[in-house]
Amino acid sequence: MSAPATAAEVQTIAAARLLREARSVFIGVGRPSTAAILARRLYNPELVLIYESGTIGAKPRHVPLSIGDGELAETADAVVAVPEMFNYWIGPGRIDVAFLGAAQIDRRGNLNSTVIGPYEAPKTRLPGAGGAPEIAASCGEVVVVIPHGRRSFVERLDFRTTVGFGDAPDDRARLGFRGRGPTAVVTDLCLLEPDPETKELTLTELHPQVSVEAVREATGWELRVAAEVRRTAAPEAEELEALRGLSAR
Amino acid sequence: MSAPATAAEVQTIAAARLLREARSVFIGVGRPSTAAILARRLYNPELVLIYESGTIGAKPRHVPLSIGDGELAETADAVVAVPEMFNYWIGPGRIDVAFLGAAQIDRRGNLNSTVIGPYEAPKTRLPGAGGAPEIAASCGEVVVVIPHGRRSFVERLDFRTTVGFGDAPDDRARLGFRGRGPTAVVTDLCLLEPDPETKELTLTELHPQVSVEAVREATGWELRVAAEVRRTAAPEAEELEALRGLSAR
Amino acid sequence: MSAPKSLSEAIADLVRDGDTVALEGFTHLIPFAAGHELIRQRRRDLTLVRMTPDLLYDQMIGMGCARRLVFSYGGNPGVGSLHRFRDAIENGWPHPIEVEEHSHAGMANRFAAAASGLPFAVLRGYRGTDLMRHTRVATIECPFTGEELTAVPALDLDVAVVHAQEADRDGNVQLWGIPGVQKEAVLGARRSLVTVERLVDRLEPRPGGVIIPGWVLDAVAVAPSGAHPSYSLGITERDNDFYKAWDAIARDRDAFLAWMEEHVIAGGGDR
Amino acid sequence: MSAPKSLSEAIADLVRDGDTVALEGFTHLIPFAAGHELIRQRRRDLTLVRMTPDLLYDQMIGMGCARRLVFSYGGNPGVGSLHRFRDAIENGWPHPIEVEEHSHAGMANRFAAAASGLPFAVLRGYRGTDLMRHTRVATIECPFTGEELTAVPALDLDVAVVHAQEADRDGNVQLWGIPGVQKEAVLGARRSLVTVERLVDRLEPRPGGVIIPGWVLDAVAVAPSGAHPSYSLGITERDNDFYKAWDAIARDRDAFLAWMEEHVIAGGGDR
Repeated sequence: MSAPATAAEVQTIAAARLLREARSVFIGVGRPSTAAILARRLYNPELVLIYESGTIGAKPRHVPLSIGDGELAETADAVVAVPEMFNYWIGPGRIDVAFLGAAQIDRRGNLNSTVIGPYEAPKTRLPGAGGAPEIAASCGEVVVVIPHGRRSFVERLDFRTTVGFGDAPDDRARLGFRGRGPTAVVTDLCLLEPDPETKELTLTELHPQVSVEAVREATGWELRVAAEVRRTAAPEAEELEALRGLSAR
Repeated sequence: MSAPATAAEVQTIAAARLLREARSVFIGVGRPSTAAILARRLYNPELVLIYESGTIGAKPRHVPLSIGDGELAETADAVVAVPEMFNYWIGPGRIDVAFLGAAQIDRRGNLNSTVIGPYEAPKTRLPGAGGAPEIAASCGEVVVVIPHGRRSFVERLDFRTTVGFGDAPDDRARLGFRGRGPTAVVTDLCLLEPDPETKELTLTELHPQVSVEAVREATGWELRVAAEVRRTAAPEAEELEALRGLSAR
Repeated sequence: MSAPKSLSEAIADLVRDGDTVALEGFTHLIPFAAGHELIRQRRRDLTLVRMTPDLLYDQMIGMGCARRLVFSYGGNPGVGSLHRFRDAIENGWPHPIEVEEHSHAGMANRFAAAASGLPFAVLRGYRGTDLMRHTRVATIECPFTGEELTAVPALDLDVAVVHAQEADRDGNVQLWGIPGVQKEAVLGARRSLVTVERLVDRLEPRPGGVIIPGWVLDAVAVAPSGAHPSYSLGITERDNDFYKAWDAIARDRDAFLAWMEEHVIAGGGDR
Repeated sequence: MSAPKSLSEAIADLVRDGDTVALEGFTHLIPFAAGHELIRQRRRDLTLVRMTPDLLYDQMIGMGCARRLVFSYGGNPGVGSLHRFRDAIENGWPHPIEVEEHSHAGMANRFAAAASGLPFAVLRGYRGTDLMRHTRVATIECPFTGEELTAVPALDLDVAVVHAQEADRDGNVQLWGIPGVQKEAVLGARRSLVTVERLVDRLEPRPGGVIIPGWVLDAVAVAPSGAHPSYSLGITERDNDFYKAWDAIARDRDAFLAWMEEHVIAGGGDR
């Protein structure tokens, strides 16, 4: 018998399950990438994986370390230049789902991956925007995969790198965005979804053995909780085994 | 012994000779294309032939009927999409010389390839602009290859499809054009070059056996003639033979 | 994308009277078979968009499919005039058509803007010409340098039809040789059809190969020699003799109609 | 383009102190050998432009080559931080650097505008973010629809350096695999250098091959394994272990300097 699922594994599997019906998913490095590769392996063999390096329809057997590993180019249906990727594929909203990470998220699903502290004299300089602002604006929907804690779930972002729902429910429409924005935030504790009216992130599903209180405790704002909170189905043996078989080369 | 050169052959050879020093030439169909292929064959084997179909460095053995014949793609150093051709290659002025034709030309080297008669109710509908306006604006210099006659050499164009020197010597600068504009007009009678000051086309070289009077007669405006008019060197046997060997498939 | 369809079914499904349609292919890979099917299905009031109308639009205009033509070069390349195109504009036969013309650079950028989901594109072009006053372009100022440039509006395409060498059974397409603006046309249109020379089990990437994934296409149809008299590099050759012969056929209305009846209408779907 | 040069000669000829330089390659084909030569030749006050600074600019920043950094994603992909990049920004070591940051979409379009000789490009992007207030972009209105979009200024590059798999003896270059923005960088810069894995007598076009004619390049230099720890698809593999090991090396200033001294400075030109 294999070891029980860690919180991180539950998070990855819960994210992967969201891709059962998707046609195409845009992914970066790390846990979002693992989740999408797992989804293609387990639930959705036709799922088209798209990396900002230009690989469309990559079929990695392992989780690549970078978004530009050779295996991605070698197994892709098509490989395009970076300007084409952003102009012809991402910008026009051709991709169903984007999986994104971030260092900070706020209650409206806005993301920070730029700096902790003031921009001109940052305490921590983070990598920066990458493709996230336009990906989040244009893809059909966004799933944020992020660890849950008071450092990441903050009342106020130090920097708004990427717009989730902005400051108000109609901000995306006002900004002319094509996509629906964040439809789920998957953490190592739970799943949050935007309230249909206010677009505020709302706890809708708890991972096994996690309490509402634990999620509140790890959230830097006063958390909204759905009237009925679902419970994430515990990872199946097959899911865990597949996930563990994908470890990065 | 071969037949003597026709006026059209002298024209083509005179145009080809202008490419002795060029690195790259942009060409369309017809006589300009023949001239450039001949130049590569005879005088300048490194000459890079570029067609708006996207073929860069094509090496045709025969004059292609269209700018997209298979031989052009098969022998090219690189083949690019049409947006890339215009945006990355023509627009930024990467090409030394452009060979263009037209139905009408005026004394400032402006060209009409759109309509004879009024635009809304044309007497003759011509093919239209194609790549000419941007090619003429951006390439290092333009050589116009055109038959000489009062229907083509007109006082006033029915439509200005392509700017040579516009209406005044500084018009190209005012319009923000990169290239120097028409540096030569090669006809079946002569060669005209712009006056350095006024940019008005000036007869500078007569083909063998052609008189200044004959050129005046065939020109629809009062022709400027250079103080010293050169005489085109008669085609060499080798030039004629090479030209006749290139006939379109 | 579902499995490949017959060409007649694909055209019936995707193209409606009044649509704005681009059948693209720059000299190479011109989708003649699809255009002939549009003629046979008697589509009307189309806005026909192509950089180079070529013989295909000459035929479609002459057969009365077009209400409007958007183009940048309307000649028979290396041969001369497109007589049906001229007859429509000069004499309104078989009926008058509207014309919107651009330069190649402008059209290429209009396709690229459509593929990018942008409302316009910027280029250096049109300036100083009479074209500027007779077509849809605008002057735009660079917000950084103050320089004046030209904006062209994105094409607004209902349907794009292109021809390619091959597709696999999932509808992924590969073309090679002169790529023209085919990718831009397909990505810039609401609906898209690719006709192909042949189906293969697996696309083998080629030098110069452009691959268009099946999931951005609406239909693939097999049409062997479907680019004739244009060509599919590596499979068929450009029929330059036909391009030359077309001049005499198209010059005369009756000769044209007779040719179309014999070779396109009566010829059915299996040319 | 003349015949291939040595890398040290090419760098000495083409790159001057104070230049704006893009060493490009999106994860794949990163021109490490050329960057190391810049470090050995002690170039100073460079404006370093790259979408993804990666380990290469971490090294160049840490060795004091950079006055300014223009980028869109400054991480060690899949590993974590670029510690020298952070140390320069957070603590001004070895000296403070200026930063201008963009999104990938913005940077890609800035490269494309430079390659097109245009002063700016238009995209849907940046809107609603704090980036807009901290970088060089502008709002621009579509002259046809009135929609507001974002303009980014073209990059103004003195020199572009890219790595490719092969060149022929006339300096024509072919690269394949992930093409990134290399063509745009080369076409968008005043001067350009391509380092290659190998010289061949004749370029054999490959699937996915991008060919850059020698006549748009200023120099080609042979640098086998010149992308390590990045890679040249089909010839070398990405050294993911090195990317992971770099985290510990770069975290400490002394460890970093010792590593650079041993592997780059003392290592000379023949890595």
